[in-house]
Amino acid sequence: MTAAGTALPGHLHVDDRSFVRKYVFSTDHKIIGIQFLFLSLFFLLVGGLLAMGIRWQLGFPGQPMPLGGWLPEGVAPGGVVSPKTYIGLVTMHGTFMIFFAVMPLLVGVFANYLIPLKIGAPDMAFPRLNMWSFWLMIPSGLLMLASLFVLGGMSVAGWTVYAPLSNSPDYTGVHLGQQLWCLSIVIFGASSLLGSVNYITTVINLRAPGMTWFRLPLSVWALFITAVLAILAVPVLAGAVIMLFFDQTIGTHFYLPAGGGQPLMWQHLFWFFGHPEVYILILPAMGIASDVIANGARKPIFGYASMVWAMIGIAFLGFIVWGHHMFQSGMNPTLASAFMVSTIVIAVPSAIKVFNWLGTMWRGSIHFTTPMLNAIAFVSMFIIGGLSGIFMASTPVDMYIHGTYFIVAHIHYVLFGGSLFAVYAGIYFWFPKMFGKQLDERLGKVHFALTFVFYNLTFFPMHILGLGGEMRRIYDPTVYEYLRPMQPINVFISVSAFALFLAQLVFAWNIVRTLARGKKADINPWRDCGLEWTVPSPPPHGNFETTPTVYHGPYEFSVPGAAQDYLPVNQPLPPVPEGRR
Amino acid sequence: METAEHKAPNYIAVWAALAVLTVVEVAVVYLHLPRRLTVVSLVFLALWKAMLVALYFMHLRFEPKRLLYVVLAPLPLAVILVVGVMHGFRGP
Amino acid sequence: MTAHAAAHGMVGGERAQGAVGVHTQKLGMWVFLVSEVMFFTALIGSYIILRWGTGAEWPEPRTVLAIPVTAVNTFILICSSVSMVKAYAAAVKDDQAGLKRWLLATVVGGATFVSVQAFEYHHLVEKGFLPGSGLFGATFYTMTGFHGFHVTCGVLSMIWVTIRAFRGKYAGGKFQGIETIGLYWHFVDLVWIILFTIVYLI
Amino acid sequence: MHWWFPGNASSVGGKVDSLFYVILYITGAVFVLVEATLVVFLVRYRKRSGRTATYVEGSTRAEIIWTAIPALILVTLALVSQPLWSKIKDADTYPRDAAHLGLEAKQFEWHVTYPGPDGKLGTDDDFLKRDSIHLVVNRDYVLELTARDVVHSLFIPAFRLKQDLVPGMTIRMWIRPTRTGTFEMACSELCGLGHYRMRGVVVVHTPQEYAAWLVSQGEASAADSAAASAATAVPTPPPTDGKGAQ
Ligand code: HEA
Ligand code: HEA
Ligand code: CUA
Ligand SMILES: [Cu+2]
Repeated sequence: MTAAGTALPGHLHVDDRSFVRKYVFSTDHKIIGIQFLFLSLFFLLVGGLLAMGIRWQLGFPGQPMPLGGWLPEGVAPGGVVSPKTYIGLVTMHGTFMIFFAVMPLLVGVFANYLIPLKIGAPDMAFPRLNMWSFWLMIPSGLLMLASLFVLGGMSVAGWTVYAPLSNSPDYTGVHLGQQLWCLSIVIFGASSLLGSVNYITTVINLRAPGMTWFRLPLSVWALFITAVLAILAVPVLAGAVIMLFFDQTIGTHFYLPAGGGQPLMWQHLFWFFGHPEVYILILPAMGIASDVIANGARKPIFGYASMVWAMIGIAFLGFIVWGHHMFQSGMNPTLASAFMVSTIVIAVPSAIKVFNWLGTMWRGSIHFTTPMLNAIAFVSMFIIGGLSGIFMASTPVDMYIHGTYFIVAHIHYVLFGGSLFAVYAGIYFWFPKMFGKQLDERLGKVHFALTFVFYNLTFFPMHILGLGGEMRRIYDPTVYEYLRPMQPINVFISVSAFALFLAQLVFAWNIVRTLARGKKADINPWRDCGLEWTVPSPPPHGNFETTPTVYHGPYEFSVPGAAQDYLPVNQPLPPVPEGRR
Repeated sequence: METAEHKAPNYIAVWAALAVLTVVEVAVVYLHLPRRLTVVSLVFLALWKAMLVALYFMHLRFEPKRLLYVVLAPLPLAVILVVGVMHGFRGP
Repeated sequence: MTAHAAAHGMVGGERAQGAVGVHTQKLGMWVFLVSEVMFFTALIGSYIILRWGTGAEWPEPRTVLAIPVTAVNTFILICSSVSMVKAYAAAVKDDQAGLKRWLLATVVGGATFVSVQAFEYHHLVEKGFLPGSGLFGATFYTMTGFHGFHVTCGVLSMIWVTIRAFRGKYAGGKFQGIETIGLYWHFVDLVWIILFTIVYLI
Repeated sequence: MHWWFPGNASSVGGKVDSLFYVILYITGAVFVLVEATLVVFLVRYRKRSGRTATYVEGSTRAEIIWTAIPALILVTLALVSQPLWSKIKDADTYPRDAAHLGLEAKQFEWHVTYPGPDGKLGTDDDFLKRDSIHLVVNRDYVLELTARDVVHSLFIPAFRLKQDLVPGMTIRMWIRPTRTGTFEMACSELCGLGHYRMRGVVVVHTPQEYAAWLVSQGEASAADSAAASAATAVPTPPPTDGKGAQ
């Protein structure tokens, strides 16, 4: 093989790496991305199973769970979920889904796999750090899994582990579980930092000739901005969690009023991280959706520049809205009003993005491929989740719906309807590149249809529950008279949730089957313009034979006067026909 | 390597400055000036020292402006966080 | 700008090699330092919030901590920063002897700082000043502890760099590594300058 | 059977509800418009033989329009929300003549302190009730909220009121019941394993009923408050569900 352009560090060589170097402790961004894929799908499964436990208890309070008999008496006496176990399930469900499933799925998988390929780099700027960022996820994940089984039980303070509840075993009887939670999160932080430093440096310095900032695919822009959010927000979480850990172990009083500490300080620090975090969970989804929608509509993305600025706007505003999680926390009400304004303003850039996606489909020629279907679902569901956010942004209304299932509905509309649908879109879209095998389109559509239907049946009724006044994180709603009439809704939700889970198995089966004996994928199955589609599937170690040169933006579909309806970015544009621009 | 091109600043001078400023700081503490004055001058001195280190030892003075922006990015956030939280505590 | 406008703009990518025009390794370190700033913001910020944002009464640091000792220690750390930058200057001039000498000085400086801090801790603990003793104890040990941890990591990597220097790994203009580790080292020094002021003096 | 807001029973509830409906109509309209457009596009511009996509890169005019309009709507939304908010939560705006009650939350109980005959808190004729707040209809009250152990949150659905109780803070919240009856109150901040059963009731009386109730409290409450103040002595909460559940 020839050496890559001198412009870029590292060069192709005959791939003589040992098996371990190649597939286990690999420094190849593609392998690392795939490692992240399987790891986070596993955690998605874990989070899903925990959710099933939650739904069983809420739908059929106090009745023995199927297979519940297998659980140890301490966890589920006679197969019935105990109050402690219930809150544990909720806490761990949230934790696994946010930190170990969706964040690695979006960032770990797609940032690692796509960035170098899409910007024409042979690998990340710091491949070894990149390897570490994956291998730190293993101890982190193991610690979190272990915390499910330790003496005293798992953390029961919610994924937001509010102090002082999380500070001391006096309140819940949990000690080790909560401490492991803290350690795991700190290691997780280190991992995502290493990753983010890599992504930022790579995008800034390793772009191929001609790949100017405003020719970057929106997915790369999104992942870049996300990485910036991560290096600014995650360290704050790490610091806060370390202080919490000290409160638990070496007797400090950061959050304990007993020693002059401030419970509210935890909430502030957590949400200063927490809100940027939720945008960390949506921006890459937006990027992926943009790529897929432009491809599916066979049209350039509508308003590329404003799409970019909108994301930058979201990222910036994301740091000054954290207080909207604390409206009812006893925070200074005047400050709350300020946070209300900033929160409401953040809807504007999101609006811009939504309308630009619509604009992209307008007068397009929409191919309903599985990725496209999921991307469309992303847009329509994100709208619902976003709009429900507006209710909470209004402080007086939030006073009623805060801490109710209305919030839970919002969470899942943005995180499942938003992030996860985009993840599915991304997986269906880039799977052929990753493995050289094409996922079965029919199974894919079945998976999509079932997921879309049961997803809405599961989560939409939660809005009603919330407006009826049902609190989150309660073990048994039927304790309250005014909630009993709504119990049928809970049953309905639970049944749909089980169906939703089963629907996901179709996806799992599709992946497993395709890997075993799927049909070979050619280089560019979706007829896309991106650089990653100009190299073999899967791409060789080092990605590009020679450093590619980029001639135009990433969305040149249906260019007038071009031979086919897409123009790879490494091919010059045709002469501009008379009369146009 | 652009940092190599500019001729190295006089590091010993910077070092002397830092040493002197440190002495001044300690002196300020033992002078028993009015509290507010002490605090203000100490913060000022500390920032001065920090700037010397950043500008000369870390060569920020000789780097492209863009890098400077990258580096300064987190500072406003830090301020927002601290100020925001402090205001938050005056409950209703 | 639209994709097409871009297409008619410059192609061939002068900008491709870094919008910031900084060596990748150095840029990476800077980005990492940015995240470090946010980490210390969490710790130092909490200190500021707890001390001045709430009514909590606070002991005069002077009454608990030995300022003269720490002042000297601060000075030592500053010196190690100077020796570091001297080492870099030597590396740039490809003066290997100087590089080794100054690196050794830096390692010694850093190590001394850490040991003095350990001694200080020991002393304070004997006096019964613990992380458990009020918010001051908590914040003091958390902030200085994590700073000390950073210095320790610095010293270790500095030893590694020194060994490499003795192996002549930085000869002939290959001194980027020195500058990168130097950035980290100066940052740690910078953080200490802040800490010394707001924890010991104010 | 209700699958919607519980009937309102407080002075602010009505305003909260109407604000909710305003937002519901706005977002509802937006929702219908946007999703309908989406569906129309999906149908009209689906792939068909002979039709190709038209090459459009964007339109500054469109961008301006769909930035300005939402911005306008949203800012107005903030403007209408703000006054109501400070009316509810800004302690400086509370009615001067309001009666003060103490409400302390602990795992997993509500301790309500009544000023007693002299109408002042902190005097020794105060008496204490567990898990039930007794109020007189159409009278202003300011609850002085404290928490003994962890963060709790007072939630009275029928009043549309919610406020966290934070250990180490005293938070004042204004209520004015407008309807007699018995309403459930709940804790809506995860506070431990008994969080789900930290239930209480708010009983809104006519003045006459209230007077009668007060008398009936006389001796009964003495025992009650004695017991509770005993509980107060315990520094950390009795680990009912805490250690128990292991
Ligand atoms: C991917 C994650 C994600 C995203 C993108 C968002 C987006 C938003 N969120 Fe959400 N949020 C969460 C995840 C997310 N959230 C989570 C996990 C929680 C709960 C945490 C916990 O307590 O456990 C939460 C909680 C939460 C709260 C706290 C509720 C409470 O606890 O009381 C609030 C309050 O303001 C809020 C608001 C918003 C707003 C205004 C947006 C906006 O960004 C939405 C903007 C988008 C739109 C508005 C739709 C598209 C726009 C148009 C179609 C244009 C036209 C619209 C108008 C004119 C109105 N969110
Ligand atoms: C991305 C985040 C995410 C996702 C996807 C989900 C998914 C689900 N959540 Fe989640 N949920 C949260 C984030 C998420 N949740 C958060 C943050 C909270 C708040 C926690 C707290 O209050 O502290 C919460 C709380 C929460 C509650 C409230 C509990 C309470 O307050 O008492 C409920 C109740 O019904 C619930 C239910 C569900 C259900 C039924 C699903 C279903 O969608 C699950 C469906 C199953 C799957 C999606 C997994 C199947 C996947 C596979 C089979 C993978 C394939 C495997 C291979 C290919 C190997 N969730
Ligand atoms: Cu008290 Cu929940
Ligand atoms: Cu938020």
